[in-house]
Amino acid sequence: MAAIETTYRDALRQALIDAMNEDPSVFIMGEEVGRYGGAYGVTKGLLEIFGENRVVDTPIAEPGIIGAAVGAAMTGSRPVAELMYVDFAGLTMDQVANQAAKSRYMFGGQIGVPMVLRTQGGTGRSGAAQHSQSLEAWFTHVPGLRVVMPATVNDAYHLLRMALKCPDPVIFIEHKGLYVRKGEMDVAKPDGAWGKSVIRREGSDVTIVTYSKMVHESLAAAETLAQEGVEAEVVDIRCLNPLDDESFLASVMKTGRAMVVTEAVLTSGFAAELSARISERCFDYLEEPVIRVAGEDIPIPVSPALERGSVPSAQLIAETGLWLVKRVAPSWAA
Amino acid sequence: MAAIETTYRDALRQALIDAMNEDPSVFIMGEEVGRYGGAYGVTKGLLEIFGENRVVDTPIAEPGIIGAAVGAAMTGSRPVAELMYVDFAGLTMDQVANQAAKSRYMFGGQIGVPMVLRTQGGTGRSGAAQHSQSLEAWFTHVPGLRVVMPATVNDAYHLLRMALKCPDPVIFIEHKGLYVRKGEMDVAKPDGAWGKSVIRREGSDVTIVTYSKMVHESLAAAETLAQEGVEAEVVDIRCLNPLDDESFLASVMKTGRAMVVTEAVLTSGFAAELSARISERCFDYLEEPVIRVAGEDIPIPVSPALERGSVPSAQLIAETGLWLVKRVAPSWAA
Amino acid sequence: MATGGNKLLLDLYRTMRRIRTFEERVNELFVRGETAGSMLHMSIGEEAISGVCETMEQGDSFTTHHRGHGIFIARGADPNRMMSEIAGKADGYCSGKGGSMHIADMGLGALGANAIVGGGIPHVVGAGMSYRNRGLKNVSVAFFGDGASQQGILYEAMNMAALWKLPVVFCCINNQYGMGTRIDRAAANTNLHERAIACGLNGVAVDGGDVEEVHEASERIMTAARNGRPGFITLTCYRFYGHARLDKSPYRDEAEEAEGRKRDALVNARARLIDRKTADAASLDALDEAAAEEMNAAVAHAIAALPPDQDSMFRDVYAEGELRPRPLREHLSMILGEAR
Amino acid sequence: MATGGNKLLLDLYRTMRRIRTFEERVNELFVRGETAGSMLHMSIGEEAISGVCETMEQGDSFTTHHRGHGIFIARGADPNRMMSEIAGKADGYCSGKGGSMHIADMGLGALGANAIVGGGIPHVVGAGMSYRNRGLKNVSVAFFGDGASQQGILYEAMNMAALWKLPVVFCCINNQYGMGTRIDRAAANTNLHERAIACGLNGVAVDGGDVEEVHEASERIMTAARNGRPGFITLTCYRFYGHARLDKSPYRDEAEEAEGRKRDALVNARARLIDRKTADAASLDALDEAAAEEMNAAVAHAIAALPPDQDSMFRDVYAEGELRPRPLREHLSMILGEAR
Ligand SMILES: Cc1ncc(C[n+]2csc(CCOP(=O)(O)OP(=O)(O)O)c2C)c(N)n1
Ligand SMILES: Cc1ncc(C[n+]2csc(CCOP(=O)(O)OP(=O)(O)O)c2C)c(N)n1
Ligand SMILES: [Mg+2]
Ligand SMILES: [Mg+2]
Repeated sequence: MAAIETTYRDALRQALIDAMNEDPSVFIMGEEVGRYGGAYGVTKGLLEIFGENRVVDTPIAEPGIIGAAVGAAMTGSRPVAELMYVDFAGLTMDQVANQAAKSRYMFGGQIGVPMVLRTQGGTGRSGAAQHSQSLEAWFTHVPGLRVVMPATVNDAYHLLRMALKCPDPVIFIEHKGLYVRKGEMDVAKPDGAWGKSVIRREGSDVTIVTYSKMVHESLAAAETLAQEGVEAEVVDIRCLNPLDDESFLASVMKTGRAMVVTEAVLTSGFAAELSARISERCFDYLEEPVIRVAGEDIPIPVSPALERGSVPSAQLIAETGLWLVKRVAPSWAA
Repeated sequence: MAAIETTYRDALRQALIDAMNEDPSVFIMGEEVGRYGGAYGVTKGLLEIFGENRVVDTPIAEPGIIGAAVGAAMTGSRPVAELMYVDFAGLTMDQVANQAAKSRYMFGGQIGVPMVLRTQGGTGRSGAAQHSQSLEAWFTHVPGLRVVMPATVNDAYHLLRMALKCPDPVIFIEHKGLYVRKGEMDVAKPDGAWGKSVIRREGSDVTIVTYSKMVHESLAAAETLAQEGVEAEVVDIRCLNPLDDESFLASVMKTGRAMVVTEAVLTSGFAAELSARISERCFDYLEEPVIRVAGEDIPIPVSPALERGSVPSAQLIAETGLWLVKRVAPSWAA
Repeated sequence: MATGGNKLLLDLYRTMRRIRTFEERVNELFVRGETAGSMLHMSIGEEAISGVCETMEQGDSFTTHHRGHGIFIARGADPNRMMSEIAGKADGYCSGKGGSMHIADMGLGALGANAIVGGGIPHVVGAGMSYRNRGLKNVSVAFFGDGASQQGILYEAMNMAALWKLPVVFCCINNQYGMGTRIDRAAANTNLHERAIACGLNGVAVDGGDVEEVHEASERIMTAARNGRPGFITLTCYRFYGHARLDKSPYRDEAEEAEGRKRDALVNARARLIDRKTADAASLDALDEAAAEEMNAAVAHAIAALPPDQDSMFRDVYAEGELRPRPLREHLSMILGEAR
Repeated sequence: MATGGNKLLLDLYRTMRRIRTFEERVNELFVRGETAGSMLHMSIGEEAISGVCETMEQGDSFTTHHRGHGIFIARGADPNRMMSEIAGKADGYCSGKGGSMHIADMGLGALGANAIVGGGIPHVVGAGMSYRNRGLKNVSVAFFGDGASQQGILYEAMNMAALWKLPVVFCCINNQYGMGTRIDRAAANTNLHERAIACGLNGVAVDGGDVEEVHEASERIMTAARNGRPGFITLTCYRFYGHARLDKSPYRDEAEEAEGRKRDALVNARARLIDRKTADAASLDALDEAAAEEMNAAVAHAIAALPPDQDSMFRDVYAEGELRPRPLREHLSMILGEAR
């Protein structure tokens, strides 16, 4: 089958359909995944295809939903539990971090928990403080979990398919701002191997390490930078933990400069881990400190202008990159 | 009043007693805080002094307990909610991160949530994967929270007293391995100001940035290092977020070398934030990369030997420090 | 008949009309592209909640869910500041930081609207503890939906309230739906108050089509709560429109909707007022007109109001005078600025 | 009389004796300094749980709380591997990683013991979904304590089980205490099964002093669950000793303890067996002796067993063949090793 143009949302849906056709143990559960078709429409039409036992509308009870998924995964099923917003993760962290993540270890390898927790995060809809967060760092700090955040349409498909073959619990975080994004999907050709980073753009002057929607902001910034004679290499890490660090470390060794770009609030975010690893391993190669461009250390405000201003934009990334590489002061410091 | 020798546990209790005597709006709630006296004995005897309305034994219902504390804090009380183990935080992260932390902001400054969440973490009792964690990084990633982790007896007293005067929610994390630790308490003399780091030992060769129990492991390591001619400066950051970074940055600028020591698992832990900040701001001063010495990226095993081996020891810190400063290969790499 | 008689009914009618008109204007604000986003949850069909609010007193507090506009209006909130907040403007209740789902007014005891289903429920337990500890005779009320009744935290909160005999009322607005899920597909036992009774509460179900019944039952429950017997009210009603502004409810059929919308406390109250000759149609029309004017003004106000300035983003993360977060650009300047 | 008659009672007596003796030996292991830590929760007084376990079938699954030793033994677990695990040894059920609070035996359908109060409860809902989806006639049982009955997640799980008519049983071992808190200071309504009924379950309370009653009621509940009517059993008993090994229960008085310990299913069963002439004292003594020998051997086994090797720490974080975490020393070597 050749590549087709589709959306991130439809690619996700196709991945679910293909996985469910291939593997009868896969089922979906979550709030509004059935009749409603998912809060962002990802599971639209699946109830009609697969029926009520495999597309399960649940009560509003996030701890129970994730807990049920854990039990299902322990007993031969491969559940896809949908958490409508990653902002609700706080209700589920016990089931995620103490149950799903630790069962294999705690029980000495007897029990696996092959479940996928699908959720979405990020700003862009004026959802305010409780519907706009980027909380991947809570999950990346939990050994036993795999944390995956697709940026492209093709990855939406392939990473979800791979997640549904993974023997360990996968936290699969989509971005609400990407659902309608169009791109190529080739079901025969993944962007890269499971667990591995992908270089989205090559460049020799600075390495931008990023994931999810910020890949696109970074690529846009890279275009701006190119006009100024700066070639940025953009690495999409895709799978945050366990982390394939070799690829971006090699890139930084080549370029000598690194920026880490995330939407999550700066302090204690995953950007810190990426920054620390680069500084640790590329110390002798770095011409400048590793720069983090991340969300402001604030809850997300509802006002659209404030919301936009609270997370990195292509412009901010580009200006910072230019400062880093060419010592050109940015608009705000000029 | 002069300094007296007491334990970390008793200093905490004294802080609660003094605060409750001073401020009638302070009350304690949590599992087993009353008749039982607290799982680790911190609240022993308080029920007898202050009665059932101010020392409230709760049902086992962590989300509800923290939620009730939020409501109490919004209505003129200053609750101290005890979460028996920080490992149970996963049950409460919604109330902590979406409610306590964000209310002031989300409601435009109208409502404060002056509550203290007292809890304890860390290894040392063969509590296994669900009773031994160090989860401060979940909290430090939430704007609106203050995160405090006392290492010394005097700080146990003073930081808790200060937390009980703070207008914002404070996550106060004790260490189960410190309760019986003895030290000086001087109720008239805090180790340092609220929010500020304290230098526990001066040195010129390497800066160790740390907190909680690892302060003591680091100080022990510093003694070993001193015997090898390496003088380590040990900075106890005490208040993790918002973070007083100036003091340890100044120290690193002086020594040119830095180690960050935490008990929490390495990946995406608070050590990454400390490391990133140091590398960002001290880039031109660093002779070597910032080194993180942290817990292994695994759930905590029950076997006492494995448990001990999974977190940093004074020996590991010292060997790493010697490697960093003097290029002496450590036992495991020799 | 409501304990307050016809005069009360007229008051409740006015409140209910103001709520409905407010919600209609929110809709209009959205259509004009002036709201902060589309996460707007209208409470049309739930106006009988006014009967509960009426039984609350000065100093009582409450928390609401995401569908809280009507409750705020019934408790006396300023439509201008509400509408401004919904538009994300600087003079809104939350300075443009909260929006529709987070309106709060501490002056009215409004501890805030919550966008986490069930998130505000346990707060009333703590409020009840505050009142008890300080010897105040106040009640704290949690308003939430039928969907929230499946969240475990409700049971934790109900048990604590019952155990400690706190002045607390749980008010479940059973509009039959949590998004696209009808209550019978969410709860095994749809008599939600029975669960509350089993947890030790004083529980009743009332007809949300009849504001007088709501008021009367609520008065009983509220008085008992004030005296240490916490309660639970299920108000049975129907969500007239979609879940949020963009939802057209394709998951339910028209017949059901038509039937559901018959349970209309506003229409019923109007008929009764005329029937009992407390008011004639003309005077009620005048009252409706006044509500329309008030809410039109709120829309105009919100549109004219200024957006918050960018720097306000960094305020109110921590208390005034406490640390404010270091803006990213400041942080970057420290790293890359002149010094280097 | 139990549905299985006197032969069954004898079997149950043997199981109950094995449980009690096992727990006594755990205590001994602790006193000898051979346990991994002191978080040891003994189930003495709760042996009638054997009556529930007896009604489970091959292929049924279960989760337990932190006080699960007795349940594992009743379901057929190997005391040697249990004791080794409690000692943190390599040949324990969890390779010395889990300990007393995390024993699991997938071969017996044991989905694992949980140290988070309430943590294992929702897992049975998912297990029930697995069985339903695959057309299996199995049941999944959640065992937990009275203290866990105040955790919200129980209500979420009960509602889902009832709503979807899953083959699930919730079994609450009401030993009257959650640590130092007696049930009447934790729950407003201490008839816990009433809450389950209000959530739509098939709920009963049984006397944990009478293993035959437990067995009989359990058979009914279990059969109904197997046929799509999920159930709830409260087994009323008494926690004979402290919460965990180091707790001396200073918060309760001796009179209460003496009274509580009268509810002893083991003593009652013995008396009945003799009474009914199913067995004489001598044969029961012999049986007790066999249990003692078995459990002494388990202690000896655990003490002699080897501790896990340090490298095993990095295994089983992820599945075999998948990435294993990079050990810190390896990471440090990459940064500070020869390369630099
Ligand atoms: C914890 C949580 N889960 C899910 C959602 C998404 N959500 C928002 S409103 C809603 C339905 C709530 O139904 P109900 O409680 O009946 O209130 P209603 O919308 O009918 O007023 C859902 C599922 C949320 N905001 N928070
Ligand atoms: C979520 C959580 N909260 C608190 C604890 C601490 N804790 C361990 S056992 C226990 C009491 C549990 O009581 P119950 O459910 O009745 O079980 P029992 O110990 O009586 O068997 C408590 C509070 C815990 N392990 N997990
Ligand atoms: Mg509803
Ligand atoms: Mg108990």
